[in-house]
Amino acid sequence: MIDFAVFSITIIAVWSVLAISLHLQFGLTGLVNFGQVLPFAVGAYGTAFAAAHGLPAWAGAGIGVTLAPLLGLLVILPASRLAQDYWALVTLGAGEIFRLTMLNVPVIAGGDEGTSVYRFQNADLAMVLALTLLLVTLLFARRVGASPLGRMLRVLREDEVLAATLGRNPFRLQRMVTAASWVMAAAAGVLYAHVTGYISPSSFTVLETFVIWTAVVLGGPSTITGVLLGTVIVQLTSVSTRFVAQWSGLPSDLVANLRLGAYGLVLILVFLYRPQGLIPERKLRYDADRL
Amino acid sequence: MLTVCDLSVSYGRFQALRSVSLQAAPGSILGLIGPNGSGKSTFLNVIAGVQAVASGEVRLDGTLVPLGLPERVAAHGIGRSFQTPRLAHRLTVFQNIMIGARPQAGERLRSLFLQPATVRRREADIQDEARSVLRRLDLSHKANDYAGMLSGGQQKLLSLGMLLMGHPRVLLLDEPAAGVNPVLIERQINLLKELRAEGRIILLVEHNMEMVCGVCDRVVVLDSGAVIAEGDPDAIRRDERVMRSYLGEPA
Amino acid sequence: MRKSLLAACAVVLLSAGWGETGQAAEDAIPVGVIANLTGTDVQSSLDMVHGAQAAADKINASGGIKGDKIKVIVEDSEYRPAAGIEAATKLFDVNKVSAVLVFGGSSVTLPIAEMAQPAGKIVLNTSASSAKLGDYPGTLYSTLPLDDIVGAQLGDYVAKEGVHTAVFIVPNNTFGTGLMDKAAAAFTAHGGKVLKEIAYSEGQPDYRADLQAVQRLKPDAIIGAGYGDDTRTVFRAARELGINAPWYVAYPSIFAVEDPKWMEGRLMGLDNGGLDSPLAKTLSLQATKQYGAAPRPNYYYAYDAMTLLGLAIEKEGTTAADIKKGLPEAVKGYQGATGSIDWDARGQRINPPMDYFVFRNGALQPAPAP
Amino acid sequence: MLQILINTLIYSGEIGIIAVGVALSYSVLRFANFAHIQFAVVGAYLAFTLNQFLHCPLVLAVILAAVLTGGIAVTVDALVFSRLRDVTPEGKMIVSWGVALLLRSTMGAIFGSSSRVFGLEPASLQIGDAFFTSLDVVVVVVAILAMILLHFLLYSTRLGTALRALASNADLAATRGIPARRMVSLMWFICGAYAAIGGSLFALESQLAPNMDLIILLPVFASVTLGGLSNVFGAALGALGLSLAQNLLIGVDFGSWFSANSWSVPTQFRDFIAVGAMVIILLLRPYLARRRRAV
Repeated sequence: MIDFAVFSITIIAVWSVLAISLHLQFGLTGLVNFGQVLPFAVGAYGTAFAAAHGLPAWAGAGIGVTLAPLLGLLVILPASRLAQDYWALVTLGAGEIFRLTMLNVPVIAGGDEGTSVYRFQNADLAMVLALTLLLVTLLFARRVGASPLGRMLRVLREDEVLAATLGRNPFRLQRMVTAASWVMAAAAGVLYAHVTGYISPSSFTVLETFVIWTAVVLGGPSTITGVLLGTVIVQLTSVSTRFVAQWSGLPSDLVANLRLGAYGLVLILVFLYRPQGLIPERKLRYDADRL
Repeated sequence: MLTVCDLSVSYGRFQALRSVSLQAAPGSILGLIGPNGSGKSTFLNVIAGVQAVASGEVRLDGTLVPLGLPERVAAHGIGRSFQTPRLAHRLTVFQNIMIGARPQAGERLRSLFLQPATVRRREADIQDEARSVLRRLDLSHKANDYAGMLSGGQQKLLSLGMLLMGHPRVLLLDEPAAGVNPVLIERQINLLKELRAEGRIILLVEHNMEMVCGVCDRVVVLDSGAVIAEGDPDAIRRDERVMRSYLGEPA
Repeated sequence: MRKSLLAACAVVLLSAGWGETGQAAEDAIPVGVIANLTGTDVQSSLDMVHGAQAAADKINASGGIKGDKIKVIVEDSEYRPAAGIEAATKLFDVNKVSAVLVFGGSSVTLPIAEMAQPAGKIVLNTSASSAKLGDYPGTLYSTLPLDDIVGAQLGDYVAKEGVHTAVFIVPNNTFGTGLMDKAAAAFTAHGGKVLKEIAYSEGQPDYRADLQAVQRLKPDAIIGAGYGDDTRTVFRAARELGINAPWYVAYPSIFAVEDPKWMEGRLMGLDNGGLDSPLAKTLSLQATKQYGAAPRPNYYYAYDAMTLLGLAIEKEGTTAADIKKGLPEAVKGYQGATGSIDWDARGQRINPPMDYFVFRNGALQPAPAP
Repeated sequence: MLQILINTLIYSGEIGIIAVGVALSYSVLRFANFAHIQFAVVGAYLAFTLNQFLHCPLVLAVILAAVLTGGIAVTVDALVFSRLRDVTPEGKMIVSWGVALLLRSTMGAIFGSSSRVFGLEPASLQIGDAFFTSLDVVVVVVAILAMILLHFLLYSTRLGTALRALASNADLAATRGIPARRMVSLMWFICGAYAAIGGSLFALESQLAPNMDLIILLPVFASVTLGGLSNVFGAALGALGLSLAQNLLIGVDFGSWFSANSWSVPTQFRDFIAVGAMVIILLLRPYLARRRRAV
């Protein structure tokens, strides 16, 4: 049980980093990134590329973590002038383009077959690294969220024009958030690659993006506790369906389908009855009467 | 001195503004009136940079103000409020006031992580200033309410307060009195007079003639995107063309 | 409200989790089966599960292994590497299995082997055929021959049939392109000429665009691989485009023939042999009775894998190290549903019995070897 | 070349029927409706059930499936989207993914994850050196009829006028006394029905699987984007253009232009073309829009 728990915690930590990255983009800034899996995949594929071409692991991590924010800027550069639902389509498409490229150009990292990368032999070490990464991103996101910057990002979420007439450059802020959060997601990707030891395109489909979205929307996109709670619930549901299938005697494929359906239902119900998620944004109080 | 020269805007064949020119001196309130669709809001939008422009130029004390770039316009000390107030609805009144302050060290990642002390000091200053602005608006008791929960009149006051935090030299106000109760209108009038006394330039787009006549030093009348009259409020009241374009509105 | 919700979630998840570990029975030998119960190619995957179960049932019916019954635990891989690894971790750690039988393409099997190797566990491969799977000696054993073997055989076969020019048509995945590479190498080694290699995306409604080039090139033959309903659509496209070249394929039994009349005599291929053994026939009848349809070959590979595993456990013991020692012994002289199994030092099948088929009278008929 | 044109027509017919619904709902409700793709899958499954299990004649089965799917779409609107008035467009888009996931897994739970085929055996036809089947003809004819019917519905009936008024300005339409609620329901019905027809054609030509939405999704959204998102017949033209681009790139032998060796774009890049076109058009959109405004 211990090893499985360690593995599960590692995976949950990785997904939590992705969720925090989406929290910065969507929860704070209001950027609808339907290609959240892209920076994750870029991080993982940087590692895979290095492994496939005999480069050291740190080089792979470097490639992934640098390339992801650059791609992010490329995608957001013109897209920042688009309405959010267009940007959603652009990011969705960009993620798919990346996956299709990896699938159809085997020179990069093995095509459909994928590539083995160095795998952490010590599961505890992997968990500690994942938790460390989570802690770093968490502290970063918390510092940003509670700062004047976080306040201005929330203004951007509410009304870009307001931010502009107040003398801020919305695109600069959006670029900054994209770069920072895509670095996070890419780092998660690098770690994920070394945890699973194997990278292939089928790990980075549109569905992965929606697992992250479900978690973030369920927990409450605007708070860190919210997205963490959402991730834990979604990932534990995913893990526990294995046990539920055995325990209940229902066919596994039915249980797997029900699980996906449950994600869908969660998205719908949360928007209908609890649009702010399980943990809504906390009101920051100031003493206005002090002299 | 704010100088607007030959400002024209067109959408396809429709001319929203036809070479509008005007001047406003520091410590004065310039009223901008005209029937609906006469181009008043477009005029403010162009100066504030919210709207791309076809031709013309805007200068503040001789310096050219860039057009179509709201964030750069704001840096020149020009602030605009909107007819339907633009606010961050899911932030509190106090936070809304604070975001008006500029520049904020805490909005740059580098200072946020490398100069926390500077950030903290600036933040404390902003809070102090926000308190005084709230007192000036008489909104202190609403400080911790969400901006979206305020009444229309209070929202207008709030957006004025946001502007004040940026110490603008020019205030572009879009119908601050529309749909606002008389008590709050009175408070706004007093506030505008104070601001004039501080030497700011105020462009006031307003339908409420009582307010216009009460505070404006000069009034410009727009119709179909062109200036049709200009003068002191009393002269404008008597102008025949203005009466005609306002048709039915008591002059 | 929030707290109670959290508490409820925690209780449900934990009870589900711990409840399971409690009931791992002492006197049963757990064996893991990882199959994609969702995702692509579910039907073959289920056949594989049934095959493994049939072998376990047979062992259990005859009193188990030294009195202990085999307990089959099935986990879903969703045809995704991440879920496959999660399934394997759970089986190794929670259910304490020493060995898993894996169904799925190499994109699922390889990552599982990658993690089983350092963990010292055993993987029995019943469906993937990438030549890369040979890189895990002592960890991964296959009951079906890998692409390097079958591909080479296919290339030889086509060349010996007197074909000079050929076009390859395969699905764009590891199986398709891997087989294509090996077959093309063997084919060209015999002096054949490959005019074009087409790797089609799976699941498209129409492959006419893909096949148009073939119409122009007029090859002597088409060499192919593929499975499932996609192959039906590919055949239809070929028929509609008036491409009348014969098809030489690997594993014709997993192709879906679209128009039997048109296909008459036009589809030839080689398949892993041994399925005409009495044991395979009995199993086929049994499975048909139980599940309503004759099973696909993966059923027999899984059956053999489970039986070999049982033999190895009987010989040496239940730990992974025991099984590793026992498997090469168990396979000696074993006559399985897929014929006799010879393993090389890597634990991969060599000299597999090959059957040759031709499509006649609406079904695949045995054909003479070249 | 003729073959390329024929392939283009067939593929764009299948995609186009689905795409017009996405554009229609975008024009009225202003959000990208991902659930629409799933209506196509649901419709195809319904047609399959009616035809294979209840032994309806195929044509009747498809028509019934279209009506039923229309009903499902209306129900989805009543239960979910009509109650999300105040949610932002991106919020509705996220919810539409939720609906899609739910519908997909329902299909998976009922019909199993493995694929199904109708098992039709259409006749082969030939014009010159181009080949096609009787089913292809049916697909193209149905697609054209569906477009004509939609055009008639939108431009020659009072319902259509009302719907278009709603699309161009919802507030104004409300003041003119157009019953917005009923119009939106009608729109959902049309969308569901068209998606079902498109999905059934798709399934008839190939196969039926719960996850076939992922194969349809990208080309459909690419077509809709090419057509300008809220332009119904633009979406149909977008499907045509996209399909032509895909088939040309795959079908033309570029190698023969430069050398004796034949070389064309490998067919697996077909999806690539669709997604690439969508992203490029979206990225260029602000510049295109600005130019239009400046003129």
